Amino acid sequence: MIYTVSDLIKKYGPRTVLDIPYLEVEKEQIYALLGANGAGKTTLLNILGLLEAPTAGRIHYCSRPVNYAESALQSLRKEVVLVDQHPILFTTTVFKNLEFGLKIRKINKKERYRIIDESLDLVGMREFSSAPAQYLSGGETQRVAIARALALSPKVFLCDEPTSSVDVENQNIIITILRRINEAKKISVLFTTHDRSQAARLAHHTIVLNQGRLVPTLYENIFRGVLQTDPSGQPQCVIQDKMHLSIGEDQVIDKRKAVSVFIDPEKIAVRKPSEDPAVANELQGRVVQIIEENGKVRMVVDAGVWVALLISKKRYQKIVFMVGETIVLSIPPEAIHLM
Amino acid sequence: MIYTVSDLIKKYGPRTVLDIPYLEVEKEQIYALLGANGAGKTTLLNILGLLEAPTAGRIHYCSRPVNYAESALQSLRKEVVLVDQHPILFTTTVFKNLEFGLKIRKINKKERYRIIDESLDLVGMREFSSAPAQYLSGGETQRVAIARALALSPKVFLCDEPTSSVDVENQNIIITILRRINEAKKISVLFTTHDRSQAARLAHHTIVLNQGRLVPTLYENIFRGVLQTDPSGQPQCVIQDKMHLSIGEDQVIDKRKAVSVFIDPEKIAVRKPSEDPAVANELQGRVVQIIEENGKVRMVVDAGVWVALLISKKRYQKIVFMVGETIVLSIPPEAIHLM
Amino acid sequence: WARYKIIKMSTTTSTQASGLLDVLLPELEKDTGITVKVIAKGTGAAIRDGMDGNVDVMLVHAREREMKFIKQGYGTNRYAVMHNDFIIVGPPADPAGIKGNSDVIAAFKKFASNRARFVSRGDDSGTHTKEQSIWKKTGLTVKTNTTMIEKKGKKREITFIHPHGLGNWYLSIGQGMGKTLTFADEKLAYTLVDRGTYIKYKFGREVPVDLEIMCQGDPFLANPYGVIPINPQKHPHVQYELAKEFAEWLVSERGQTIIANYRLLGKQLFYPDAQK
Amino acid sequence: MNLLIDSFISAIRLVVSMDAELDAIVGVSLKVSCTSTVLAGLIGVPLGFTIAFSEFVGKRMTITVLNTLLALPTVVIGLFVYAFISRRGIFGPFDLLYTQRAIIIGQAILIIPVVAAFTIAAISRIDERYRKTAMTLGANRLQTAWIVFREARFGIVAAIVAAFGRVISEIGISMMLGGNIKGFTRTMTTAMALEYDKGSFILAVALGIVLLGLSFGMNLLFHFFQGRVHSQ
Amino acid sequence: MNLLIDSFISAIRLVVSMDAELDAIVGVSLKVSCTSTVLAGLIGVPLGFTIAFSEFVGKRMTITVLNTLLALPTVVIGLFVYAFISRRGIFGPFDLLYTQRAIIIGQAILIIPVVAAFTIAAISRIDERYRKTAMTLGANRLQTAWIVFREARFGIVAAIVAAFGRVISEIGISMMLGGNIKGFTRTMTTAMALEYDKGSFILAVALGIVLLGLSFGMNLLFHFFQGRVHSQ
Ligand SMILES: Nc1ncnc2c1ncn2[C@@H]1O[C@H](COP(=O)(O)OP(=O)(O)OP(=O)(O)O)[C@@H](O)[C@H]1O
Ligand SMILES: Nc1ncnc2c1ncn2[C@@H]1O[C@H](COP(=O)(O)OP(=O)(O)OP(=O)(O)O)[C@@H](O)[C@H]1O
Ligand SMILES: [Mg+2]
Ligand SMILES: [Mg+2]
Repeated sequence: MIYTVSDLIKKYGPRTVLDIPYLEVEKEQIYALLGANGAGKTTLLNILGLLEAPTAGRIHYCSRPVNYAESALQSLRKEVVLVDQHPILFTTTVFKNLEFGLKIRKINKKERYRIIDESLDLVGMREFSSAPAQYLSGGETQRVAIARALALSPKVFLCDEPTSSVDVENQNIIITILRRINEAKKISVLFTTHDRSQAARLAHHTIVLNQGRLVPTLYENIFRGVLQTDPSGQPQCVIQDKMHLSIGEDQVIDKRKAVSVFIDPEKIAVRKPSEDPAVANELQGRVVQIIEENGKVRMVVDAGVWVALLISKKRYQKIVFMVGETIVLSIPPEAIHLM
Repeated sequence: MIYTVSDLIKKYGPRTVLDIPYLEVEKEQIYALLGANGAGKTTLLNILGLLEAPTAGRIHYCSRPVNYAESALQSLRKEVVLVDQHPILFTTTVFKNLEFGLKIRKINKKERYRIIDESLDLVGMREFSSAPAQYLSGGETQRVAIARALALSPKVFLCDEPTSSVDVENQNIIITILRRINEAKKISVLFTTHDRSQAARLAHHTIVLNQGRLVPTLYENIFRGVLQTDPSGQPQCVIQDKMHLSIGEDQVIDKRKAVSVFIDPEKIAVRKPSEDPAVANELQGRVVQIIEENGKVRMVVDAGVWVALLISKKRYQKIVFMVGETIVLSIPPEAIHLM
Repeated sequence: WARYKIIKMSTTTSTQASGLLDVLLPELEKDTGITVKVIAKGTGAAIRDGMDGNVDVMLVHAREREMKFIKQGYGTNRYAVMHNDFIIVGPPADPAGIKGNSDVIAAFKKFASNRARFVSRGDDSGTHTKEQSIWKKTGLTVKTNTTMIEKKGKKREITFIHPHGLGNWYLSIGQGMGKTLTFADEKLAYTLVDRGTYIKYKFGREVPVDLEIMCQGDPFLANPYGVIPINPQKHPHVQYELAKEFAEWLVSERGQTIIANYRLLGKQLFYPDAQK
Repeated sequence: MNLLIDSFISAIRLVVSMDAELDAIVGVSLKVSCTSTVLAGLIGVPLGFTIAFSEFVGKRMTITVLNTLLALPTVVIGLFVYAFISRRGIFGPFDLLYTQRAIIIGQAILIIPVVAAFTIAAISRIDERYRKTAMTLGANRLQTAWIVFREARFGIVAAIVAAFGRVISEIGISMMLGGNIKGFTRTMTTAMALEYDKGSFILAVALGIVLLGLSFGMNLLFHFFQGRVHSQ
Repeated sequence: MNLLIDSFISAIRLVVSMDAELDAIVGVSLKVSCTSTVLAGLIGVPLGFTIAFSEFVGKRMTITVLNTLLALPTVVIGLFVYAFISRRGIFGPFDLLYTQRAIIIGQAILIIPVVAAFTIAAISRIDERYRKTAMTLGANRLQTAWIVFREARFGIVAAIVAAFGRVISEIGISMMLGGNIKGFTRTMTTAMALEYDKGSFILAVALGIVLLGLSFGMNLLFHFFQGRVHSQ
């Protein structure tokens, strides 16, 4: 285990933004950290990056409890490096930005130059080596920040939305780099993202946070909905005025009208349209995307709202769903979670 | 026309970052602005947002030439509002951030309160109304910045990567909002993104920038490649050590070894595998994604590198390509552009 | 009008510091209704205020410069008000061996021959003027220091003299009397001081200076004070009438009595000059 | 050490007895220093903003000149103003010399460069995006400046506090232009200088302690003001 | 106005003739002021950093006290130091009084609060992420401080420049602790004060102009230094 987190609580003022009873992060693996805005992803990375102390709880790093005395942290921080969500470059050249961490590690000049050139090459920013860092564009900045962290060959590499403003060409490159350093140099990687297909492509494990808590759900099909009762008095959840879903009485916990709804993509059933009349929670929609994902197939259906669902490869191959086709989804009440 | 740009040049020091001979932006339309990092997207938005003057060239806004005297700009800026790539909120409450622009427009208190509540509701940040803005998370900040701009009901709405750090639920909401304000309030929208499917979903028109110039290409299948000669002396382009593509002699303009390669997705031919021996530039790969897009079908094939291609719906339906299947791509030299 | 009988007077810091004005001016106000705003500065600056017409009357102790002031037409006439005297003070050990001798010139010669540390005010004040004239009288070789300045297009020279040994045993510090005295005390040096300041620093403080009187009583050490109303012909705005009334009150029976009766820490400081 | 203890006791005694004279002196000091600080703030802050926000040839040279003016000695300012307002000067007829106004003018000249230079320093580190954001939201120059001011207020308030400290502790100008006239232009510092001249060191330091107390009070006010702005 | 023109010409004459005396005075001024500025920088900047970077109860109060010390009058500092180094004080045996060292000590005390307070103000606006980034790259406290220092250097240099301006134009401390001894501790300002007391206003202002020229020169040096750092 590279990290073992127990009873972690982080509060800002009265608000608890993280509450994690137990979490293990294995060595030499790639983790994706998903979650809505404000779920606490950045906060968790800051804590794992040993840059912020938790309000309560224990963290073990490499099986040793972390001591939050500044002096004790300094040596650990040399092994763990974090790339910020909106990284900041020092007001100097790109080259010197990369040199800083290497100088600190007392790496000799020749070696330093070699590493810097190599790292900038990786992210395709070598020609900017002597450019003043403060004028770089958003994506250029992000790439330099990644190179700056990579140059240090850390044991743990924490990345907060590493590709959020990176262009398509370089997104792929960065993903490749992350996979490569993980495989070749056995660096543990933990990154956050809002792009779940990226997470699926790259990560061995996925952690999803919701309002500071670990949740076992997948990070998609999350909608804002409104609770109502339908004409027959049945509770109903309306999503974006377009999708009406009946829900179980027991799910209406309190009378909040606006809720977040998660529809479990693995529990949605799908079939070709037939003459049968539509029953409750059956929707028609058009297939807009079909994507292979970890041995399963992910279909996105435009049913007024875009809904994703996961089916087995077998079923996909058997029924032969095609993009552009109209199909029928049925969403059983147990697939619907109000959050 | 909301904007007519002619002979626009923007230089930073000796470097020309924008060079646009002519560009028209139509009223009441949604434009997506695509391009690699450093292509000049942000710079162009700043110029269209009347926040920066071009080094040379003319810009007409609503058919009147823009006068770059500060006093003349002020009234125009009330109609055009730009949301930054990494927006900054004033160090005060979220509420006051939204109130600032409304106060400037001398909107009375009651109306102001109504608009603020409404705008925050749109982006799902109402409960943060009295929170100090400087402590918001990345995505929360971005959403508040969008609300702050929306509250002003501008004529032109410029957004620099509006959803880059926004979570999935809110990405959809923001896209819906942009479409809605365009339709209902006839607001012209111009946004940048690296997510081409988002661009395809939302925009009426797409503008692609490459190194400061408008290019007619699509914004995908852009790879970093290395030029070599194969054993037979034929020039060859190697992409990520995995894909070897023969290219025409004439394409080797100069002896640069590292190049950016664009493979036109519309010119890639695809067929089911057969017993025929592989000829030059024929690759085998697995279909990983099939996506419906503007009446065509976009397939992403993992041929060592992920390559996208566009085929007509007819051909797709005729041959029935399935996700997970192995197929053969052939990339004719004319589909390969070195940039 | 009575409420507005206010005049401004420039004077030297030592006059203000002696405390006499604090006794004198309230009596004046009672008698004549005149309020005096006192502006205390170095002698040179105080005279400058008179020349520039920034004050209505001037009370200083530098007779030659006062006469010149009148000659140049800045003042109407000089009223001799009072005098006190200068004394030479020094460390109790008396390294130059001058104690008890009233001959200042001899004492100064001994400073030079013994290279005994002497602190000069060096600020062109009344005291400094007096000191320079004593050095001249000793017949020792003195050095002249000259600075050229520009004034209304003409070059003008400013000079001051000092004995040899400047910076060595002769320290020119360019400060007020009180500071000069503490300086001498710190450095255990001799200095020329007016009696009023010495009394204050010797008897008026919790930590008195160690310096003792070494030489006093030489008639040459008298320090006369004069009051001069500013000439209204030069500066029409000055309150000449009030200034004159003030000056005349000072030299009147009443004013002179108050001066004669003023005691600083039980010691008489000023001797009236106007009583015939 | 005795000096300090004695002075401290005297200072307390002074304050407790609070005689009319001390009252007057404190009043003059506060009035003069506050007025000149406000004046310098009203001139120096906009001046700093103007310089920081404009792009012109010789901008950095202007800042260097401004920095040079931080070394303007009080004697020079005193004499300079004196030359104008002395009876022979062009403003002679206004009879300004040896009034509180004269001190205020001189002190304001002393600290305008301080306020302006530190305003520039404070603004120069404020993220350019604040300005850009204000502009795109439709703010005019003044409203944009206000936004930047809000963000830079910690630095600007520090400049004002420093300027206030400078003038309330300043002697040369008060002495030369005010004349240390008892009851009119005698300030804490000129009174201290006088006591010092008289050899009453203890009283001088006692006055200094009172002055510091006063300045502490002013700073507490600033502190709370800043706190309030902060929490907004 | 005459005063100014005359002074200007005299100033030029002074500089052109460059007599030994002026030479000595300028030398003393520069030496003393530069030394005390460097000293104050070496103490004040780290002090400011320490306060700004540490989280402790009463931090804001400490800053308020520091701000109060900006109003420390030179007379008080002069007397305070005097009490220690006078013949009767505890440091009496070192014979410091009326030496350049005494001035340096006093002046450093005067400006340490200035440097510290403005260092704090300068750092407080530096984006927290610079510190965080330095830390995650493995920097220790000193290296982290260096990064923040680099980013805040404009403000900190402004503080140092202001501090230098303050001491080179300061009179009280030089006078009281240096003693204005001709040829030893006479500085530009004490010389000016002396000329003023003598009534030689022209010479006083002439010296002031020379002083400003000098300070301009120092600022040009700073300017180029900053320019170099900037362009790195
Ligand atoms: N210093 C702070 N003071 C108060 N609240 C804070 C502070 N930092 C973060 N928060 C709050 O804590 C919550 C979690 O923040 P965090 O930055 O971890 O979210 P996140 O998951 O990274 O979100 P995003 O996807 O938007 O980046 C947010 O609601 C944020 O407003
Ligand atoms: N002020 C500046 N000085 C010098 N160069 C600049 C400045 N601003 C931008 N540039 C350069 O101009 C180019 C275009 O920048 P711009 O921010 O417009 O890119 P972009 O298309 O928005 O990229 P990204 O996708 O990374 O946001 C970049 O290479 C950048 O380094
Ligand atoms: Mg985050
Ligand atoms: Mg950009």
